[in-house]
Amino acid sequence: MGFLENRFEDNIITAKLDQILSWARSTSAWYFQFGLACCAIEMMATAASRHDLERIGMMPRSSPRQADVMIVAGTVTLKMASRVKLLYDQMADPKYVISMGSCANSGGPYSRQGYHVLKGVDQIIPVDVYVPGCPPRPESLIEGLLKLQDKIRKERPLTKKK
Amino acid sequence: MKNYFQNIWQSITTLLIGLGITIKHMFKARKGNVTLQYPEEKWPRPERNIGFDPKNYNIIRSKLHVDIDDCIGCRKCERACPVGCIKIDALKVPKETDLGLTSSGTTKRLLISRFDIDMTECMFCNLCTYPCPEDCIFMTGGPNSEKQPLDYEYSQYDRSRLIFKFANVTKNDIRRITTAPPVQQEIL
Amino acid sequence: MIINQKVSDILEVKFPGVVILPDEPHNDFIQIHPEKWKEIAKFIKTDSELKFDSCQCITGVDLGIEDGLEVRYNFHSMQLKHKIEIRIAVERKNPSIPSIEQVWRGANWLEREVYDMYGIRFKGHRDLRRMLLPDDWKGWPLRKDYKTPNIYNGMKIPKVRKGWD
Amino acid sequence: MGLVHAEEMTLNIGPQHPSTHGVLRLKVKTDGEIISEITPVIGYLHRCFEKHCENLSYEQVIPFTDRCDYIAAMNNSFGYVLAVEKLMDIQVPERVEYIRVIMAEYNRIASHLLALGTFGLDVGAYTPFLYMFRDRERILDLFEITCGARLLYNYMWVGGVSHDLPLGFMEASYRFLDEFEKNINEYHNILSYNKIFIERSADVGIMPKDVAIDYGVTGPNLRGSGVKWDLRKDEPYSIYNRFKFDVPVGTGIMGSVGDCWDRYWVRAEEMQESIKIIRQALDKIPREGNVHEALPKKVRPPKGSIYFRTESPRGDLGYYIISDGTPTPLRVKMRSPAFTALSALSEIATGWMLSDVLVILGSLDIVLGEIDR
Amino acid sequence: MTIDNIIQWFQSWFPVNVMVLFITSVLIAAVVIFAIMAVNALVAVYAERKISAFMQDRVGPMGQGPGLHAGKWGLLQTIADTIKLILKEDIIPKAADKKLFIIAPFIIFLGAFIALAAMPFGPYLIASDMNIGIFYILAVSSFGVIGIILAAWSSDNKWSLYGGMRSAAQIISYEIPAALSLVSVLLLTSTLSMQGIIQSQAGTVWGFLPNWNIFNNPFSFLAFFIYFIAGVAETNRTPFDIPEAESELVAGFHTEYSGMRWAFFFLSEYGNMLVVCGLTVVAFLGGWQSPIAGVMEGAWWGLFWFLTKLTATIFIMIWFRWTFPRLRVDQLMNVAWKILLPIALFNLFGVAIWTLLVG
Repeated sequence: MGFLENRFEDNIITAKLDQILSWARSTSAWYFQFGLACCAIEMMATAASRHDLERIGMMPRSSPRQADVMIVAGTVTLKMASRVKLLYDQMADPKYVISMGSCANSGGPYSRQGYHVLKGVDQIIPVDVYVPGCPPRPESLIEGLLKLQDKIRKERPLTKKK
Repeated sequence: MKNYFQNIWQSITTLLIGLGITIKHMFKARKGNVTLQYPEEKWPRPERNIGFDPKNYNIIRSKLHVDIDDCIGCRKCERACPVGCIKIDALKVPKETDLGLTSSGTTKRLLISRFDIDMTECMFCNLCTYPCPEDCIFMTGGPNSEKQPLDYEYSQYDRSRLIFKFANVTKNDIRRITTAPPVQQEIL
Repeated sequence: MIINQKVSDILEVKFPGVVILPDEPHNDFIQIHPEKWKEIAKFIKTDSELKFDSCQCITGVDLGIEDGLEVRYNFHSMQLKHKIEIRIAVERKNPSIPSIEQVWRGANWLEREVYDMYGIRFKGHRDLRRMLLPDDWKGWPLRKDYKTPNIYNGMKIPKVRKGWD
Repeated sequence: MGLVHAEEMTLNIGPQHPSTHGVLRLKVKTDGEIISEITPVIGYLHRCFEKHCENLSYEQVIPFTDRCDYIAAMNNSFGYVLAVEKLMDIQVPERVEYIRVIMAEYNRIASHLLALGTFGLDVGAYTPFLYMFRDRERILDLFEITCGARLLYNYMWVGGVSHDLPLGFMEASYRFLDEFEKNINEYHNILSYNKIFIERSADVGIMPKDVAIDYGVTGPNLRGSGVKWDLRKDEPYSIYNRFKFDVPVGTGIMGSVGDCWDRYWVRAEEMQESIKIIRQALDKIPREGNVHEALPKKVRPPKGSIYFRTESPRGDLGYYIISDGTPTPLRVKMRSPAFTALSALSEIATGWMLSDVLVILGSLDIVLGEIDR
Repeated sequence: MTIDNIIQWFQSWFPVNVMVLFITSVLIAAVVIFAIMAVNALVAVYAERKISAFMQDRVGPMGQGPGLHAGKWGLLQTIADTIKLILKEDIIPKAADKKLFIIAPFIIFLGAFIALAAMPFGPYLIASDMNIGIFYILAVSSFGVIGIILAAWSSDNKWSLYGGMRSAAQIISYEIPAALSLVSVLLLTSTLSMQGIIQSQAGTVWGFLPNWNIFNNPFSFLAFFIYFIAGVAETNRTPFDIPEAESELVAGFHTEYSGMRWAFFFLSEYGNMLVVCGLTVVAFLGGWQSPIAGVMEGAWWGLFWFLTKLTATIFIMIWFRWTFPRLRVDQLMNVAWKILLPIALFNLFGVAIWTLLVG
């Protein structure tokens, strides 16, 4: 979609088109199963029957190519950091990252003496929404995802960026 | 030869039993479903046995909150935190300045100029709330929901907004209180 | 725990001069010299009276004092339902102990982890590599004199706390 | 391997893979579909637990023990707390002992539910996983009303527990246990006796008795191979000797002894046993008794060392604690049962097909937080 | 509305040379079939997510969240998915074989697309009523395998190579029991044309039962199950979905595909499902015949009956997916060659004897 992006002036047609495109992107943001540690269990619980993630249109995809949102759930260690970067680069373009849990936000409980822990996943990949908690309740994860969907809906993919 | 047919018969019956279970769940979808639809339904739904009444919860692990005017600056919570995500600067105050009383009646002797909690590092282990003599640091919701309502929906777009600053003393207040008033010499 | 006393007596008989008799009699563990450790290990596994067939846990320890580097083994017998603890002290310059990886297959990974954390080389171990840390990691993390490196291939390790401390 | 010898292809079942239960990498040499060699590579979740224990005080280490085996956090801190109490020889009141056993057994059921659910996922059945998670949520509710957290509790302290049981706990537990027993045979009908599931897991990944003992494998994996070894029965700690329950052992009902189906079956049976223990504990729990009675002012154990083992849902969870009299431990080593179970994987999974290797890995029920510590 | 009807209808208006007329009418039929496949994909994906949700005690797409709505019960969910997939950046890996990588999804889609040309949606609603209808559909629907192998080989990824090889072996070995069970139907109807098969199933047998092939005799009853199981295997759905095994091969042969190219895989999977279910309905469940002989006959009622039976069979396929675990490759081959094939042969023999005796 590279050639269509930020090419057109801002007028009524592109505004309406933007609304439709970003609505579609935000309604069906498929998440990439990227469970590392304890937050992965809470992510599984969020995708299970009680807090259903399918309700807000998020389907789990196991290949980075078909996923839009990468939920970094758990502690990113230094040995794993290069893999996180590699997988992030393989995702198709309009991609977003949610940093779930204190370990991904800033190294969390392991930020003092963790010699092998990366202090926050935003050192290697750009993060869109930080979900606090250790592990965050499924409700706060869904609230973070809804905040991400609001952010996607406000995007203007077609109009030329100032 | 016998177990060839027995094999087939066994697979047919067990597969049909499995199908029976899933179709039973599908027809019971309205009564049997357990989904808590988060944005529409908030968390405790006792009548559909999802969660219990917050009143008889012992504690709920949610955002930390500090009633700063009860805090006497003893830094016990800062020492108890295994991660060190609480940062307190308590300044000495000249002898006779009156900083008021905490709600439980102890006089405050230290001026808290900075009380920050970094919620991106906090591991929600609740170890800091037990040693506090004034019970001014607590997790919102549950038993202390009348002090501070339950709040677990505070994810942010950028990380620095997750560092909560509770000290409500401005710069010149600090300068005014900590500079000792010029001692009036008694003019003999 | 009286089993420890019995085992150290048997070992004293079988391998004279190996068991270091502790100064005040207690029977929490057996302290031995590292030299003939492989034969002792085979012996306690196959001997009819002892039959320690499960190597429960191998712990590396750095007591912080000069000759404080030590490896402690916990063995357990499934048939006879008793367990012992064997300690072997190692000097700090080039620490090395005969490996018991061929005796108990479970010891393979446990020894690699002790090597990874303390740098104690296990002679005779077939593939002694770092167990948990990446292979190009320098230093032995759990030693008391270990300093956390600042950069590991491009990533800052200590938490940068601008305006915090 | 087969008649036609194809060229060996090395395959990386990489740190990120839908069914490696976390960040585990399997370097696999394949000859067509058949696996000729597996080398697990771990360390992607090494969070320096032992380094933290050397710089934190005894009660600050408890939340870190929870984060090691994050599926059975209660059992982890239960083992650590008992070890430190034995060092300081504190005697906790009766009510605390009963509460701790109830919580540990509830967490065992929750952990086994997750183990069976993800095992079903590895074999390809998606719905049983969601039924089992639906019941696991009910248990997490019970944990939540007592200690506020769903997964990592910091509930068991040295010398007691952080909060007493709340009002609605007893009725909610009885209601849950009755409903849960009916659901268990629903799982059996949809997954355990399903012919495709039996075809995929019986006679697959057979772990003979002596290989299991030699690798130090413990817990349901060892009992699946026919060895009757359960610390709650053979080395009773806390008050487990007061409860009547038996230890299920794999007997090769569907295939041979020690195959994946047996390990699955032993976990399913153990859930029934845990329900029996909880019912007995709920009946006999003393009503009064202050839970904070035996909490020491300052946790400062005398000089010495101890190796204490408890039965966690994955096997023998051992804590080797060396204390030098100061409030911070000198050395805490956690002997992780999943670590030894994974070390046995390369021996029992060689020679099987690619999809079998992942089924065998699922049947071992490993947790990477505990392996990498 | 067969194509020659369209041609006569046009000729009565403005007599242009026949070749141009032929192409335009074929184009019209192609657009109609593509519309049917697209609508079927949209509805089937939404139905699959909702049915699987109800079976698992959850709620499925509801389009919830403040100000964000995918319709009242998530009805616009699949439309949003398609628009999003159109917008995705479609990545062609550097090491991939570029031309084959691009062609592969269209070949799979083609396999299902041209098979629908001979599918009778109603007494007159058929693109082209060939007299070798069922043979044509069988031949063309095995076209998709080439696409899958191309996709697997060209995306230069070990996982997709595994998926491709597995699916090649699976689809080819399940073609044979499928064909054999259809042959036992042809013995009864003794015509290859699709409309002919349906017409031969009119009337009632044993009094109240409709004269569908499934109730005709016990052997063709068995043939229905064999064909349906082989059909499920042909569309790579559980319990035979090992080519895109979620838990083993990351995402099977379409691991490297993203965006619209991957959506074509999705479209052709549901297209294949449509073809297989349509064939089951035509061959065994009496196509557009109504179950009660006299009631609701006529052209448009035929379409209604065909669609209800189609939805029923698609529902059964979805039901299979969310209940059964997955078979291993060699067990899959074992089922095809050692169980389905012998029973299909015995079945063929049985039907022949039955038609001989009963006449």
